[in-house]
Amino acid sequence: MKLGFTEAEEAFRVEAATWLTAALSGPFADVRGVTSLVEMPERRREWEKYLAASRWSCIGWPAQYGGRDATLAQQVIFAEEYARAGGPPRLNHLGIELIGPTILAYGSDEQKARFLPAIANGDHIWCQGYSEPGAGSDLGGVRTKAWREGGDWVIEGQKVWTSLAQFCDWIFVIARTDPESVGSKGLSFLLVPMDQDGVTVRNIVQMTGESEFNETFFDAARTDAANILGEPGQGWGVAMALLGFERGVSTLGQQMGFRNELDDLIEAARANGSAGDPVIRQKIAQAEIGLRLMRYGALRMLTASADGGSNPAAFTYKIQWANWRQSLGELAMEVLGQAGEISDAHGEYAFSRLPHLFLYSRADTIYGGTNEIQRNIIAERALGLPREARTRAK
Amino acid sequence: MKLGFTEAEEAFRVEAATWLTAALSGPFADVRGVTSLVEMPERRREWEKYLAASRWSCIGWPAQYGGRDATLAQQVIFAEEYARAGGPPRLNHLGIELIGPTILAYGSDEQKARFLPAIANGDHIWCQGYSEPGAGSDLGGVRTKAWREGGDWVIEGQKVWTSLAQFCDWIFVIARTDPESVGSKGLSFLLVPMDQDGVTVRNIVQMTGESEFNETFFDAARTDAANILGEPGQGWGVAMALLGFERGVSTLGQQMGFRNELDDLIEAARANGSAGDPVIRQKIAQAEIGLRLMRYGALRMLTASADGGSNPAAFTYKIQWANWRQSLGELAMEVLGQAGEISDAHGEYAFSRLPHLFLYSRADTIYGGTNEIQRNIIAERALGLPREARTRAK
Amino acid sequence: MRFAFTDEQAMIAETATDLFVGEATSERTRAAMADGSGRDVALWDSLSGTGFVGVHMPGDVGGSELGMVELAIIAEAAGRQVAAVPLIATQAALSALHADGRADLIERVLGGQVATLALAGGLAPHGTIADLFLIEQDGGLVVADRDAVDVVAGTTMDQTRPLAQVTLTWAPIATLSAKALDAAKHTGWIAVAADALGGAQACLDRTVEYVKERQQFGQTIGGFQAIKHRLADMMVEIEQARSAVYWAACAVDEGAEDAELALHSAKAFAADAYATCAGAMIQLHGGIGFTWEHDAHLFFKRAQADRTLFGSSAQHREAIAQIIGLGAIAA
Amino acid sequence: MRFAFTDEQAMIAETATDLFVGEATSERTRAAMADGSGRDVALWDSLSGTGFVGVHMPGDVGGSELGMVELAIIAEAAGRQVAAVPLIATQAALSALHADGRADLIERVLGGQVATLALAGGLAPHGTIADLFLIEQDGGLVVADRDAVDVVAGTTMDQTRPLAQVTLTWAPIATLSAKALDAAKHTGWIAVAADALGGAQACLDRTVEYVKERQQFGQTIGGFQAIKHRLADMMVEIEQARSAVYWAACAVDEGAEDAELALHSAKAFAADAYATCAGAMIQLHGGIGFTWEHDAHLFFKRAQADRTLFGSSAQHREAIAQIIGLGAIAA
Repeated sequence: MKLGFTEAEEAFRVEAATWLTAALSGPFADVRGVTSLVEMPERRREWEKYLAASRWSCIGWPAQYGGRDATLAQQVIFAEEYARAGGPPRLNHLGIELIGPTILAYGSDEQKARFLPAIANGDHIWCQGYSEPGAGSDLGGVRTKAWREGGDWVIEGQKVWTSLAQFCDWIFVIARTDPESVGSKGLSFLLVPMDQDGVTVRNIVQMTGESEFNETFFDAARTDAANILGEPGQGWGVAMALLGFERGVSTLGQQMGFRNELDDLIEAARANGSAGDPVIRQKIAQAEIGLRLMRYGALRMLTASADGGSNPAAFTYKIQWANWRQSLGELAMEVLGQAGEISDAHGEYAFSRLPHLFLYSRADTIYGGTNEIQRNIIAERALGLPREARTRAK
Repeated sequence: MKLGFTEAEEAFRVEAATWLTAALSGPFADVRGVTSLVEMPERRREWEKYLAASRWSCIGWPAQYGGRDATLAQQVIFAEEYARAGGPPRLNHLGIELIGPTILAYGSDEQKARFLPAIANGDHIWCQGYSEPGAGSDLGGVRTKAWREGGDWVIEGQKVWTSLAQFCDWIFVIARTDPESVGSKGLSFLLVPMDQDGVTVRNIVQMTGESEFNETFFDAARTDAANILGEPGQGWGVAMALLGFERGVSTLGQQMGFRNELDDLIEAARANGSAGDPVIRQKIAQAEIGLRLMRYGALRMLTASADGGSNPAAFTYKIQWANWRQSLGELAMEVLGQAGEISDAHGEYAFSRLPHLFLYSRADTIYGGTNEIQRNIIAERALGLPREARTRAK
Repeated sequence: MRFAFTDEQAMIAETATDLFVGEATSERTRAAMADGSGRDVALWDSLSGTGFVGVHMPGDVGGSELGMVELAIIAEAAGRQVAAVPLIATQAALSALHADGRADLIERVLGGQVATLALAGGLAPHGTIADLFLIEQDGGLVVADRDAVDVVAGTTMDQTRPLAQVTLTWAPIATLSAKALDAAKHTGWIAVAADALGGAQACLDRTVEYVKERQQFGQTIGGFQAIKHRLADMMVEIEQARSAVYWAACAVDEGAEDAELALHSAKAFAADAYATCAGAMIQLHGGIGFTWEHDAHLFFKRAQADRTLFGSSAQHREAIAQIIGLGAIAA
Repeated sequence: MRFAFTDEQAMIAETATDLFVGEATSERTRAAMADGSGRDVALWDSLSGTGFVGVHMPGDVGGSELGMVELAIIAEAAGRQVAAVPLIATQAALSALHADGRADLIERVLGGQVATLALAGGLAPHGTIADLFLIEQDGGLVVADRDAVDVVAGTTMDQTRPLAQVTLTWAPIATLSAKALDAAKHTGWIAVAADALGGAQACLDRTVEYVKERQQFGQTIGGFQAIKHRLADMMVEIEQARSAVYWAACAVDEGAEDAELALHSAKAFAADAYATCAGAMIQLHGGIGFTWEHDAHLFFKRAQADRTLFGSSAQHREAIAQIIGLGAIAA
């Protein structure tokens, strides 16, 4: 058990930090410090390509597909330095952290050759088509269907909460390819180009006033017959494996964003004097503890994963960060008081980071599997408790 | 809507207070301020008789059975004055507040004449035989059985958590009289004398070191065939009706005990300086609010009940006080600090009121229907949500 | 002692509920949010017309001669529909004016004007559309017309109750006593607490309705124990909030000794319960509860606004700590 | 960077677990509780014999030359069985003696003696049976033999760790530096946090086992969502506590900059998690969990003791508030 880094690793840190600082104070100074997922999408697409040009876009990937075969320690260091340098949210997060590793694990050599370099070099930005209206966290309830027609898959249906779909080139879709099937059987995992008449994206306005999420409609949308990951009808397994990659090194990048939020809160508390209130101090200290423990929980997961195993902390990570962030939003409003409810925006419904966090973080305990689903997963898969009983459907 | 009392009611208050103060500073000064349910049982039995001799034992009952036909306001006032005067826990609480009203509602004229005066005058102290080992909060899982033999019911089985059974004369028992039945069908509500060879009481030592609860064994115990409340097989309905009386005027007496506990805690906080700690102040204030709201919730229930109706607050009362008291126990230890974990008892496992509360209150969320059962009841009966699904039994 | 509505109070509750359900629809509320005023003008006229605004004012100045219980009943009904009306501050202001016998100003308000109340360190609700400004100053209140104040507003999180920073820039038209300030606070606290109670109850009712319909994992989600128990916990909070609001209202009407304690309890407890229930409402609705299109966020934002308007929950609890004899905070 | 046990550490964990599961049985622990000592003498001898007591001491004084990670592994295994041994304070005392190079006293302890540690304002764990007393005084520690202290004990809630008030009444045999005091605290905090982690995990494991067997309402109660979710919440807390304990242990072993922060985090978080889990254990066991006969109360009481030993959770959080730059408490 060792938390420190070797000298060679620290040298890598210097290399990464130097490059990132130069890039983000030079040609990409304009995206430095961006925190919103929807801000400056075109410049962030250029940033993806710029990272790729120096092989910094996906360092954990194999070199043959654009990565550096980086060790876990190197990936941890890069994530830390990326955040420290003020790098913006990665527009191709889903491509690099989720679908890329899934293609590496489940794709044919042709699929790897076709898709991975385009993700690595920033040509293909990806989004996710899992949830549907009426089947939020219930992947088994998917009603989008697909069938073979000539050399294509044809897709009909509707997905929802397709984060950032308006900026994306490709979407991975879970569709029912066996019309007789129910639940997790008979689903397939399809890779679908967004730029076609059969695909329409419509914004969903959130309670924050922004649109990060979308509804995506498939109306006889098409993709080549080869663009299926795994066998037809085996999509559930691929979909679940993909979700496993969500707990990768990118969690450390996410945590650096949380760090910034907590730092903002501490600054606000110092500015308005509430930092001197013992009640607030207790809560801020608890938030600080929670943030640190997320980091060390992630290091436990990552170490286990690098060893080819898994760690029980992985089951608890989603609910842990979601609850932490929602509590932080509530604490932020306690610190800001009534003044936090009013912004100097006129006409527009827009708030600064902390009040925005208060509103936005209500979604954290819902998307990507609600807290209720997360608790079921922990109870059933980690603790081995019996599966949920079902009442009769009406 | 009116919270105040009339002049006539205030005059009644003076009458009650005067009598109680005289009694508890005169012949019963020794039981004044007793708070433990198990302390001085013989003297508290005499106290029941003394109350009865002046018709103060069950003022809400009809005069013909030893009561005063007191109005709701009078009952509220008496409960307050009883507590203010330092009256000890009523040894015959279950007789006067639960089984008495149930006999009034379900008993034949013969049963009323036989049982009620003996309860009113303190001759019969009662306890409750509902829970069984292996069927704690699951009354439908009762396995104690009873059958007719000659002019008697014969009872075989075991009850648990029979509070104060060691001091009691009679027990009301839910037993299965239809051997073919399952669940809530086929149960009967029997009244059984304790003083017979067929009934054995064994103490259960609790985590506090005391024994308030017992196991009670029925080994061919007998009771007269007439001692059944309601028809054979209809015991479930009687049992449920009895539980409804738990939210009667006696809740106000219970709350005066809570008041004393909170006062002790406030005094401890003042004594050791923690009353000046803003974190502790917030928690004590929240406890004060919670206690007050219990009182006004009880007044809503009681008013509705006097009007012959019911109030939704009644569904929430049990979980409300149980959670309040458990939180108070935790707060007490926070106030006392490490010093609260050590007592000046030597050899004996005994603590003063607040540390004792910390331990004892763990049972509050369990007995009389766990919090989980209470939430089910609220969800299903008050909110009309679907009944619990069942997984297959192993 | 009778802690239940009288027949007359039950009738007022029914009338108020009908009025708000009929008029304070999602569409009309959203229109009032969108235009930046946070006021549904037609609804405000209805409230003035039925005597609901001046429910607690004496008859000789045009009021309904009723008390805090009736005022709470109306505020609860308004809260249940997250109605966009400047009711709370206007009613609080009326109490202050009444305490100092300012019939002239009461009549202006009962004639349809909007009053607002800015306590020390706080913002003024509906300040941008107010006609009469009551501002805490030197232990009492000053009363000013619109042309005597500077109003700075921005975007408010709860668009049904836009907040503004108001500063006196010219001579006030009246100065009110400390007693008037207390009266304004007391009415304000009861009204906010009742608004919160109504809102919390609506969160519960609407969520219960939703989970009874919504199917997922092959069943009605209202059958899942985790959902049932969370709804049960909401009800436990709400029933306590209900006791708190009407205890406080009665205590003020009856001049009870524990009125101060009741007021602080009601404001702190009901506002916190509302926040809990509105958060749960979003969670139990899943993704849809997080959209602009669904009304859940109106409740959520109003709950937050109720928590901070006229003193935070922590401040009210600290006031209780002092009342119950915890002494001063240790240095 | 590798945040997982080495093979050697995994082996120590296995050995320690086997030892405590084998020896610290409910019967033996209850015997140690009943005689008032809170010490299972045979188990204490085993711990001394295997080198577990001096795991963190150098080889030249008879220690095992290992660090805080290994010490935490042993304390976790002890906590998992609520073992009745004076391990925590003895190990904390050893760290203090080592910091000031008192090989003579270390040897006494490693020879089987019991040491205890009384921080300012705190009670001494196992004070009634201790041979060597380390008492905080003037920013450092004084060390005294039994005949130089007055020991006042009563009944302790957690009978596996009886507490005593100790007062120096005669000349100490040594005075230790501020550095030694720090070393004692650091080891003490890690040991308590690890004890709490082990206890919390045991509460979860035993309760999971129970609810898988227990039948009620015609089914295994482990199938009820309310029970499943509460157990899931316990696991969420425990996994964080585990990260905290081993982060702190590593940070001290590696001399990391964030070691102070890690220590306070581990002590506060793990002890609170234990209290939560032990409370849930009683609740989910129902009536039986509340009896003397069942072991649930041993965990519950030890959780409370872990929370207050060597500083309360609130005190540790306040220390963190200062470290992260919140400045002083406002007057």
